[in-house]
Amino acid sequence: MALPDLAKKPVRFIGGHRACAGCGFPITIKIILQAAENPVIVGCATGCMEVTSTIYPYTSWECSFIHSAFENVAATVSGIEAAYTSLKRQGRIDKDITFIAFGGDGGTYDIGLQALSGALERGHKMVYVCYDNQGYMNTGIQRSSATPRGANTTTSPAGKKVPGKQQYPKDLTAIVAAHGIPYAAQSSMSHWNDLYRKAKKAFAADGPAFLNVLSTCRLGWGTAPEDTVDVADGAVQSRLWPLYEIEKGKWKLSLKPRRHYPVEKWMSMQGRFRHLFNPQKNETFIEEIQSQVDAKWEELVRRCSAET
Amino acid sequence: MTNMLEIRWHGRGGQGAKTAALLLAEAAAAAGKHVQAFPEYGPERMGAPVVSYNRISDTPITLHSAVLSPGYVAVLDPTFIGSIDFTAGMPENGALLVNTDTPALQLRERLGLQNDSIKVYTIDATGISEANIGRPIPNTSMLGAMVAVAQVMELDDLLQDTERRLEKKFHDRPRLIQGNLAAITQAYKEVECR
Amino acid sequence: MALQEKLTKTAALTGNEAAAQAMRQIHPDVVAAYPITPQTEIVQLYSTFVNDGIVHTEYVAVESEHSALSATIGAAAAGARSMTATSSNGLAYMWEMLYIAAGLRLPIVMPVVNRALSGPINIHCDHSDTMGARDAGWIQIYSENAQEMYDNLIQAVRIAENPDIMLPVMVTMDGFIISHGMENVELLPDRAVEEFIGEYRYPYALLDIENPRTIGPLTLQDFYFEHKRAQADAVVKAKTVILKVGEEYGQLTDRSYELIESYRMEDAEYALVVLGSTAGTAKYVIDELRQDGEKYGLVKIRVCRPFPAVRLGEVLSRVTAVGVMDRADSFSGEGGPIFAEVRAALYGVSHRPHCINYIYGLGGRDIGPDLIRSAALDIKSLKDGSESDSLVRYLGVRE
Amino acid sequence: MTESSQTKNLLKDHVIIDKAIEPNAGWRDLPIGAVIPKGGTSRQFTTGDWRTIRPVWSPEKCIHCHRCWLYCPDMCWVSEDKKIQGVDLTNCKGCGICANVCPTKVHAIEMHPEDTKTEHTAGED
Repeated sequence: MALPDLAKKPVRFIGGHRACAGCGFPITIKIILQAAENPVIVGCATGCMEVTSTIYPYTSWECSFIHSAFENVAATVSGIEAAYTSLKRQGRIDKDITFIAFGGDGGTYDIGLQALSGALERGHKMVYVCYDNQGYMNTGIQRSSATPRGANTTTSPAGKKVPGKQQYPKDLTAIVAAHGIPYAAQSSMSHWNDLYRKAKKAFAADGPAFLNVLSTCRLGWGTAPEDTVDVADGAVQSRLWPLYEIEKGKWKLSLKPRRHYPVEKWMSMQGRFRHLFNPQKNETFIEEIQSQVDAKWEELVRRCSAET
Repeated sequence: MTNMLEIRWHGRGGQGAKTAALLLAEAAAAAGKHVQAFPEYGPERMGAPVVSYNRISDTPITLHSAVLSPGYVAVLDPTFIGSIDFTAGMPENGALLVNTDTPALQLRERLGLQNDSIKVYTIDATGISEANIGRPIPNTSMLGAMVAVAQVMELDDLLQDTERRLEKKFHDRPRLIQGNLAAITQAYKEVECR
Repeated sequence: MALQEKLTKTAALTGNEAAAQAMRQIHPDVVAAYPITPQTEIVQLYSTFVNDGIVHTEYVAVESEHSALSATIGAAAAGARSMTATSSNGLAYMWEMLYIAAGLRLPIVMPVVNRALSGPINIHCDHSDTMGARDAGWIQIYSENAQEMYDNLIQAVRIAENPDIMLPVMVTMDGFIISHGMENVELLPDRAVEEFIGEYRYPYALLDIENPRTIGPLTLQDFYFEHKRAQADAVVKAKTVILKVGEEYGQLTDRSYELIESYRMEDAEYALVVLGSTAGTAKYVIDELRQDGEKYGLVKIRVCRPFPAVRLGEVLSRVTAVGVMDRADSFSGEGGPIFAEVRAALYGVSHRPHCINYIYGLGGRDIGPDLIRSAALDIKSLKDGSESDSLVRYLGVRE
Repeated sequence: MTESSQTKNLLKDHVIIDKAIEPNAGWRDLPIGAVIPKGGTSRQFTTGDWRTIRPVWSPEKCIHCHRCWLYCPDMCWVSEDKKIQGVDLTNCKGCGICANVCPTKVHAIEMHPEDTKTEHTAGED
């Protein structure tokens, strides 16, 4: 699919929403919705996406949309899918409809993990999209279990003793894949082709599918609005956010960055890591992060090559 | 409300005290009575002593409190003798029905009942069950005996209702149904009083 | 027990079986539920109906009560008649979603089996679970026995889905006492229930994809208040609708229902105000007292939300003293929740009776005729005395 | 339960309370449950006034790769028949992503301060 062709399809998420200038998630939504062939019903967890796109009486959604709470989008969409299954079985509806659940990393990695796990285990035919911006951005940039080590957030502040968040992020994509669902993938809004292709696969999956999509939060990451796509790309190039997919249990790497792109370079683009560079560079800390990224990458590559 | 029967069933978890109360209530309801059946719930599991209750009346029952002074008490397990005071709360002229092969008079002596007005009934429900059903499950036999003791309903009504009920559950096992009906009949007729 | 045999017109059923039978006849498109003692039997029976192909319901065996109500909300908003059921801590775990179901105006009907809230943990009956949820925006109907549980659930569908109301309804029964107690229950034919409740109507069904809607948006200072005002209006209108549905149900069954039930109140000098299964036991006590020549009556609150304040005022203004029985403490230091509301209802009446509170039966503590009689006789002593001594009395607790 | 033919189109039969939502509407005049009964109403809400810099597009340089269209978070770039027609500034917040993702060699979009007059923006004829 070439981009000009993609633009021929009507977009089901429109402007007039009140996300920050240069926000990443509307781009994520656009790419995913353009990949859907059927009519879609969208459920959304509480978060930036929901709050900025549905300020009453204005909605940016051209498709059916529901939000009910923060931690339960997987359960809410389970109910919609169950309603669909029931009415279809009764012959009261005949259309094919695609169900999408959107949640941020807060609503997916953390508070919504139980509902997500339940929905995956039950096997509802829905595509769950985590737009991962690595923190609770809606409430003013608090750390989540997706926040990278070293990041300065309002609940993992860069203090005099502790330089930001101490923990490495949870490997949610692997946790989701462990449910044995037909399709799970990690992608980034910076790589539209990858994301578009994975969204297509997710929609076609025979059962629940999951997309973990890196979506820049320029406010929380401390980047210039115009750099939204570049900084997400940096996460991919540095191998901190590898692109891969798990199809029917088979792990497959989607992209192998050619040149060495140090994590340091990606971190230095963002205000949330400034304390690791100023007033002096925290070499050991950054090196340790690099070696963890390398180790995780190698583990992933092993896992993917073992599968092929 | 004076015609209201109150029954307490003693058994062990898994033994059918709860089921006996439910079966009696269902049969009595089918015979046009107003009924209640409720177990006393605790965290007990299989084997622990459990208690369940019936109220049976010709008029609607509004009471939703515990049965404190049952006119009738049934004991499903003879091994309870000596360990539990079955007669607790029983009023004058109450009736105690025990599943045992001990003759009623002997049982009365063993229990050392203080209250002479309490009637003691015995039935070898386990033996009757084994003979008729081939398994030592005493609850249908006890049901037959209790219907006789408390004069809840006619034997024929009980048999009809039980047959209908068992047919739904064991439609592929007619011998089991006939065995249960025979056990009920035998227990109804043989229950012994002293 | 085989299920088919329970389909006769009258049957001996436990409260849970009666609730499950009502649900089977309501025949929701979706049931999403999580088991919790003493509600478990309802979801067990319902999943049996599903797996035996007796109902066309899509059963969602969720991983928690929060998800149970969340999925039910999703399904109801999708355009499917949807139900769930819970109890105690499960209801507490749904808390957030209770408000959301009501605020989104989704006509969900939910049986709740009343059980004490932890801690300490207790599985037996009191009303602390649903009393705490009084302000969640749900209509609340309390059942005295298994028959009422059945009747109330069927009526609840009509009430919830009335276009002027569109609010969720919880129908409660006392845990174990009713849920696990077997009683005579008269069941309607399936067809009669189907006709009585009619078809599900939610005007903004998500599955109506030609008409995209946004449900659950962010509403701010400029609109939220208006949405809540409209919600409050629906609750007020519910009083009329509940009466109308109760009357219509009476034509169908000879059992009509109102907001409250007055028992021997015509010439009563003293009254007890009771909810749930205790009302039945209290009626027995009132009968006994009447036989002794004592002029006692009983008011059973059937509908607690909307609160029937005007009706209570009318009925209770004729008596000298009222004993309000609460099976929950509000821990306000001023008595139980029903006491506070009944007293508030009496503020506007010209003749205000003495009013005293009996908190009883917490954690399933048995409430028998003797205790109720002692409370009844106790309120008689208020006749000439002042209310200065403790208005809140704990009934049946060891000192 | 028998499936009557009327239930077939149940979803179609729904009564749609499709009132327009007026900014000063009283509580009786709003759809229940705060539902927004139509899609895409944010079309009526303008975020263009957030902008301090604006994209200026050079149609003669444009290769119509559509990266601007794709990466604009506010759906401002207008495409017709696979050709970029320009930018609708109604909702443009001036983030500058479009200029940044425009291929370096093409350089068809530049960000200019809001106070300068610019041509070639759709809807400004």
